[in-house]
Amino acid sequence: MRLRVVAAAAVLLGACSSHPVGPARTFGAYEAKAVTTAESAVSSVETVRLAAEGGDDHGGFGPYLSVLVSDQEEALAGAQDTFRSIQSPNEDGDALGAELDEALGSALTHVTEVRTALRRGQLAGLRDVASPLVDDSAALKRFVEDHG
Amino acid sequence: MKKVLQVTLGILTAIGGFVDIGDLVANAEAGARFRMNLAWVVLVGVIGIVVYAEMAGRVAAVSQRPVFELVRERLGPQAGLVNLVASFFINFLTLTAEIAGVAIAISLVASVHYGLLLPLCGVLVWLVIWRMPFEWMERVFGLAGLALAVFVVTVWKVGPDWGSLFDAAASPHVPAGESPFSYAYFGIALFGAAMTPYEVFFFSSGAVEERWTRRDLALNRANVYVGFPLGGLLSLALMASAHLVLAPRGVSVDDLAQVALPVAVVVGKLGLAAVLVGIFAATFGAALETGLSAGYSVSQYLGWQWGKYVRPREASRFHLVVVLAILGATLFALSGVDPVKVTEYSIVLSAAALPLTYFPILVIANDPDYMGDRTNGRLLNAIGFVYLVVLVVVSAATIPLMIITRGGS
Amino acid sequence: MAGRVLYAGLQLLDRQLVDRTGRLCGKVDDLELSEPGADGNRHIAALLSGPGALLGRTGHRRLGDWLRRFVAGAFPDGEDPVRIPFTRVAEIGNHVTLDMDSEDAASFASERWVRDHVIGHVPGSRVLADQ
Amino acid sequence: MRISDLLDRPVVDVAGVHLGKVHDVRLVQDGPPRGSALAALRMEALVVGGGALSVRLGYHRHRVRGPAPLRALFAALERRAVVVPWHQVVVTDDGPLHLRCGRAELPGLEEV
Repeated sequence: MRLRVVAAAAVLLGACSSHPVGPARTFGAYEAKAVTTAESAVSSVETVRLAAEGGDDHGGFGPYLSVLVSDQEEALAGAQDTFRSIQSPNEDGDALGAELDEALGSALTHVTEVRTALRRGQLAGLRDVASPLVDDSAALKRFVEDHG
Repeated sequence: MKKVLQVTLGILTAIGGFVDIGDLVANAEAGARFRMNLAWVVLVGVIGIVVYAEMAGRVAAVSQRPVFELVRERLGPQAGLVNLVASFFINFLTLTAEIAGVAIAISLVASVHYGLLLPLCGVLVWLVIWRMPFEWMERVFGLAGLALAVFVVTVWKVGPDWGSLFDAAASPHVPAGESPFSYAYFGIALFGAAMTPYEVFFFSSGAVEERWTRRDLALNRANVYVGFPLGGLLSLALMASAHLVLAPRGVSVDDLAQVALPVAVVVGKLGLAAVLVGIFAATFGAALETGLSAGYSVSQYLGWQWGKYVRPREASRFHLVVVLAILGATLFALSGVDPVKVTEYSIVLSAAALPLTYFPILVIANDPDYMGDRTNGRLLNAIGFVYLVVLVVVSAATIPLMIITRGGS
Repeated sequence: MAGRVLYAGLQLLDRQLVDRTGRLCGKVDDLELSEPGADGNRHIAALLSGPGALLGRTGHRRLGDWLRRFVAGAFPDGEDPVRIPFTRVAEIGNHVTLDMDSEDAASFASERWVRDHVIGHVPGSRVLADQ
Repeated sequence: MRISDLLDRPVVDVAGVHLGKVHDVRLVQDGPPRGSALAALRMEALVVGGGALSVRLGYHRHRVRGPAPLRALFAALERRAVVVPWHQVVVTDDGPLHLRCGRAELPGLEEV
């Protein structure tokens, strides 16, 4: 039992520290990491879209939406940085990386626009501000399907 | 109204156990990732905690002996100490996460970074433990936590096809794209969350704090049968709302703000206000529960005077443990750990320690030397025994699964 | 002469001590036996309570004895483990009731110390939360 | 001498047979009554063998009612313990406790 507690503590400490990012040795591994990144980006983009729809439909609760959207903006930027820090194994990987990076960059730009609008208190019309995210989301989902 | 107020101990215990920060996120994430395929685990957990909390409450009412005293009496000083160390560690992690959860809940309204609010939240939790009467603690945070019922409203407003929702929950399977290990890991997290040991520490100590006696056994049952199913219902509603609103859009939940999103989108402003109040009350309630449990478990193992039913100076070692636990947890939260991760690990780890707490309860609830003629009936024993076996299996499987799935990711 | 049978491990050790005012004041951590009498019988001379005695139970006798001496030195009125003469035991049930005030028990030394040096200084420590 | 000096000590009977460890001590309250205080508790016997956990749980002696599978297991284990009258024990400071009698002469546990 004591051993178990110690083991658990070790696992816990390991897990609470930041996620390690290793270099990808093969194209397959690189592709898998790209897909995971794209999936989490879809989650962020769709969260922001839902937030925009909610804000536009119901008005109010600006502070909450601000926190929600800026958290997702951070998550998205973090995902992009992490992915950039992974070395591509070959030329196919380079192309794949560039494709994903572009999609992430576009999504990030549009999420930032939503966050800015929220900070200015522009809740009405938020749906329009968020509308480019539809294409970003579709692109990321396509990426997941093509490479998943 | 008076009757309603008497079941607040059960409600607060359940709210703090079922929809505290870890469960808010775990349930929403489970709904978003596994749809309703883990709903059965919540149901299994509710039955388990109802059975064992009723025993713990009955033992406390009949013999005035709270759970951690039983742990030491039946496991002995050595195994009792192992359980104390494990429970205290889990409790501490949970307390850390809850204090952070309170801060995050406030930050969603105040637009201040939650890190700045942590010291304030730590002080608030301590102040309430120091000054607020036990019954008022139950009423304020237990009843305010019921604002989370807005998740039920959300599900109802989405107007799902109830038949298919029920079918989905009744015929669980591992969804495509998920490994059986992750499924099992999440299942254990939800089960561990439903049966976290601090619930019985708090509930049984609360029964002694409120001076329950043999005459209050009906009250004990009412608290258990109302509180825990209510907590279970809220966590199912949370899961369903994520399943209905977030999953179709490909959203996976990893922070507290996202948990409230289905309500914000479906119900609107008032709903969001309710959910934020609910999250605040539930995390605050859980912080009280775990902060007090830290003091309860240590004091009851060592035989110190404990409790809010005496003046603080008469239970000074107990209050010192509580203060140090809150202080340590606040500092740990300030160090920048991800509160959601901390709490997810703490509920999974608590699954590993469960049998050491529930086994002594089951034995004492059958011991006429403590219970007189109020020992368990046959049916209760049958269910209690089956759960004990499940607890042992779950406990053995927990750590390997944690390693295989790298924490469910 | 037949008397009540009591199993030390099952019914006495690790049980809660309660003083005559109802205050909780330690556990039965160990039992001290008297020297054999003329008939060769030994009796329970005292209950031992406190971390020093507890460590003896968990197989850390040396550490426990050190802790005892440390506590006895550190607190002016400390003596650990506290020896509660069996004559002060009033009742043995699911807890053990003592015919004494916990203020007079040395296992209370650390409680007194924490009270007088820490908790007692915090505003509100003398007030029951219900008032 | 403390009771913890006896607990967990191995016990060997007069023929050198190992009987297990001391898991409990039986006391009898038959000392002279002393006013309002409790009559003294006399060391009467050691409970030897039967498994540490099962003797600690007391399924047999306390007639713990259930659950049936646990009762069956732990009560059976506990009943394997033998009761060694105190006057049969040669008290030493260390090592195993030696008995003056053989195993066959020792009774089992009774319900309380």
